[in-house]
Amino acid sequence: MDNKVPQLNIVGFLCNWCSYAGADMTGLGRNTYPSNIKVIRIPCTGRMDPMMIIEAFHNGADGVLVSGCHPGDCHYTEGNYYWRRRYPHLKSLLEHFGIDKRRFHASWVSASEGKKFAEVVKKVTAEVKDWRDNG
Amino acid sequence: MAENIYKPHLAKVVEIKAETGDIKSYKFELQDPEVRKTFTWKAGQFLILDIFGIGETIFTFANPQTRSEFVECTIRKVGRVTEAIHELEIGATVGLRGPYGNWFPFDKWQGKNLLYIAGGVGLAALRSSIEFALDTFKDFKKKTILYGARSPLDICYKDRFSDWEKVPDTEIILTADKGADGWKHKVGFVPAVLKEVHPSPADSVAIICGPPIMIKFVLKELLDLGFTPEQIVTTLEMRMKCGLGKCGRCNVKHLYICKDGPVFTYSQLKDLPDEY
Amino acid sequence: MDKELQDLIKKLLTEKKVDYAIGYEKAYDEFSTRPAFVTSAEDTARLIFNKYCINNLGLYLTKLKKNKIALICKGCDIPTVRELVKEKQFSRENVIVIGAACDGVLDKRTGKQPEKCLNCGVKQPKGADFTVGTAKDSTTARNFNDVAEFEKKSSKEKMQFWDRQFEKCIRCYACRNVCPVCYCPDCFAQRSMPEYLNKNVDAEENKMFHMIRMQHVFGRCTDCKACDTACPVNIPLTLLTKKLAKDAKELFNYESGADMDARPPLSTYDEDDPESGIM
Amino acid sequence: MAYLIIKDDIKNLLDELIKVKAVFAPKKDAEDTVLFGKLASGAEWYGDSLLTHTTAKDKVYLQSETFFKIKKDKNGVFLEDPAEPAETVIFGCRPCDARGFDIIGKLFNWSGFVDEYYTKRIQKTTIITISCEKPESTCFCTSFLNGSPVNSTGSDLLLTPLKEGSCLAEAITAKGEAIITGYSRYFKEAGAAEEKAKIEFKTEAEKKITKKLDLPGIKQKLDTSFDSSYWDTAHLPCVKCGACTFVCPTCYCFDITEKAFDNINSERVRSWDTCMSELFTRMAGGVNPRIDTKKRFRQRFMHKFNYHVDNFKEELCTGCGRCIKACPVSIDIRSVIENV
Repeated sequence: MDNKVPQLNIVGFLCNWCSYAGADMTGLGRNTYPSNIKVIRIPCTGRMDPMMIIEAFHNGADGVLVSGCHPGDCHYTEGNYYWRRRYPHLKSLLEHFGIDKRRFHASWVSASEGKKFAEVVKKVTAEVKDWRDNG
Repeated sequence: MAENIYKPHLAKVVEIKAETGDIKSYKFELQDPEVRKTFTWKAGQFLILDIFGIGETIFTFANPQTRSEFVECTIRKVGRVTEAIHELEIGATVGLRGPYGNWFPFDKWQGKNLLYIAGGVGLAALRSSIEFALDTFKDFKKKTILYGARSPLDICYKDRFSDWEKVPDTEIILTADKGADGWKHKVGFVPAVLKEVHPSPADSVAIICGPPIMIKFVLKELLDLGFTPEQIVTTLEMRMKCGLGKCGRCNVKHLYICKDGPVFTYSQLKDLPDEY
Repeated sequence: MDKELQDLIKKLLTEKKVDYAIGYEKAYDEFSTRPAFVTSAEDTARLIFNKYCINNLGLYLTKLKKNKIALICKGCDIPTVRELVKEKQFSRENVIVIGAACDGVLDKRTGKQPEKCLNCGVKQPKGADFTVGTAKDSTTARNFNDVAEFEKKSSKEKMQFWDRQFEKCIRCYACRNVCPVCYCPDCFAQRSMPEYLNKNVDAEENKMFHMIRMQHVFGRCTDCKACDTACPVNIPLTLLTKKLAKDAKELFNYESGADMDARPPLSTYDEDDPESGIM
Repeated sequence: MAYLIIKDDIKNLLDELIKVKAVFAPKKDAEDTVLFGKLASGAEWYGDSLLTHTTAKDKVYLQSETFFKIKKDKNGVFLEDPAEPAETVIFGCRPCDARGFDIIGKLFNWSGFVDEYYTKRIQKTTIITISCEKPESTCFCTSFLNGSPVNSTGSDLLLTPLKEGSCLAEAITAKGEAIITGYSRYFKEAGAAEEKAKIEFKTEAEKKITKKLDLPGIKQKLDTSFDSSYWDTAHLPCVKCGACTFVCPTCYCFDITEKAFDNINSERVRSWDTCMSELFTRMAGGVNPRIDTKKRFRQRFMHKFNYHVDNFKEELCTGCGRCIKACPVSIDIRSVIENV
């Protein structure tokens, strides 16, 4: 896709049931998003081990996006509620360690929201780019 | 300066053979013809096998110096490195360094009866010794191999036994902890079978390798049979990293298993603290 | 006070109420103490309590799970006991908490009182089974001013600060091993399948270790400063543990080791939780 | 032949050395941690503390040393040696640290195997030691054979501060000699009075070390106390971290691991390891001969004061006392071995 920002790596952890399907839907709907994002499918945002996010930053990711089902729509009923608690804490802790808040994001994208997924990725990429360019 | 002791020689996997569900045998060929000539070892020594990108681990040479066309190892899948080894394909490049440690004192065993007692993958550590003894069979009297595994399916080196048995004065006794249909050999734990076989300690050496619990009971049985501690030889396994007596982890008392072992007589081990 | 303490423990040991009493004894000089494990009444004479008793003895509860223990705790160590009981690592019946009134301890490295002692509300221990001595609480309350000050830095400055700190780290794991709530028998740091952390010691690897450890003790860390005082190269880990306490308080209104009935913040949820900027 | 150097000239000497070599000396940072760091100028040297928090060991025996780089692709495996070590000066370590290099060096050249990485580095390293004026309560170097606050084993150049603002400089090896001849304008010949002052210095300093261990007696005692019930309780306070071993100038145990960057590139790395760690002896199958915390605790003391003596006729300890200070629970190595 042509709107890729050079040399920018974003890891996207997408929940199998909503956001991963949503990302598929993006393509079907002919929406485009920057291909800086590298997608890793996870079972559920509730399964999103913070270690993996830290590992991603450690291994050189410029940004990380975690995306799952909207609250109330979790395939496992409550996984994303746990994630909704983990996210602010993790973001705050990472920021304390010097990982800028523009580098770590989360979103709710359902299987039908292909367009929203494209928007989210665009926004995340822009934020990460802003961090890289403007410090 | 002398050769770098931590740098491996490159070698290629030339043959892979599945022995059991989680044990495979490998043949490695050293790439450098010069190294192939100088890389020699003695039965009982070990080498460090290097899987590039994963790490190093210690294995005993499975083949003796009398059959040294290739370097052979028999490896059970237990950890990270061994798992990677099991995924190797023919032609893959690995690293070898060694040989390290001491060897079986065959010169002291001339003219004696040899009794090999092995359990599970422990046979791999004794294979070099067994095959050396068979290749130089005239130097020894009777050679008995008592080998046990959990089940008939877990028996290693099945296809080698017929060749081994052809050597004069050689007897192979197989046992499985649990039998199965078509199993024509003994059923029962190794120590029990040992008691049943009742070998004479006269002019004999017993060489053991296997899981710690087997070794413990076999030792007891052998002592009951009248074997003296000097007549019992075993080869130890420890976590090792360097193979050179430097990294410190195989240190038991003032000995380093990698440098002063791995072959010990029971009379040596008796005096060591129980930390191996 | 030492006498009172010794007599109490003597009594507990003689009456066989406990197998072990864990307290403090003099270490290599007058300015240092070390944990002492006392099993007989005759042995209690070596127990002391003074301003050099900096260790948090709650650490040993998870190591002596099967025993009945009398544990000498400063006011700030008692939350550790509660937290471990709450995490079902130790049953409350098996531990007799002896609160020792404390006028603040001295950090053996600096010879000064750490910040936690200057703003301490538990100099007179709360929630102990027995209390020895009396002490007056600080006039100033515990606060997060120093963390808030650090938070004002830019992310680049923070990164540089921690890079310099973790450059020093020798990964001896003293911080992890003295941490009462770091009791996992198989720490992620030593797992090989999958391997999260390489043995290779450099600032980046070290930083990752500390990040993951801090994440793992979130909502469980009682901010006891054991890791901070244990560090042989003086990495100010208190900046991190205090941040955890601050976040738990601000994000989830939770304080580790305080309320026995409150659910740990990450093991529960509320359908009405805020969205916290999730897109 | 001994020389004198004025204390103020030391900084000038450092400045000149920095121009040609990597100079490591004690540096103090914002958290009051004093560590051996690379000097950018002589003024950075912090000479007021007795001991640095960690030893200078890691400048020669790196905490993580790359053995070689590995490139594995479809054309095969290629091993690339690391860059040659640079000329290095370790300035301002103490006699106990310097003796540590001597002890580790013997180990790395032991049993017919020469450790290339250590040997190359130590050959390119000049160790300038400063005698200890004010030993602390944790010091016990005088317990060892020839151990003293002015001991020169392992050093290339020994500086002993004398009263009149100058230091007595004694070259121990050719490398130390080279410093004196190469920068001769800072050194002037010392006389008999200064030599005598050094003897006084030694007596004064040694007086301050009150703890003296009977090491041959301890070695003998340890021979028979492997099964002593002392170990059952002595290990209880120990938390099994590796602080004591990592700050020790003589602890040498290591691990060899792989650091993989991706599927093609990786590095073989040697890192320090500690006998206090459960992983140290755990085998892949899960069997661990020293799974007990007691056994690991005992191993450290037995290795240092018994096993190593059997092999090398000297203890694996120099009496610097760092482990006592670094220990989070203040375990005193001296009292442990004395009380067995």
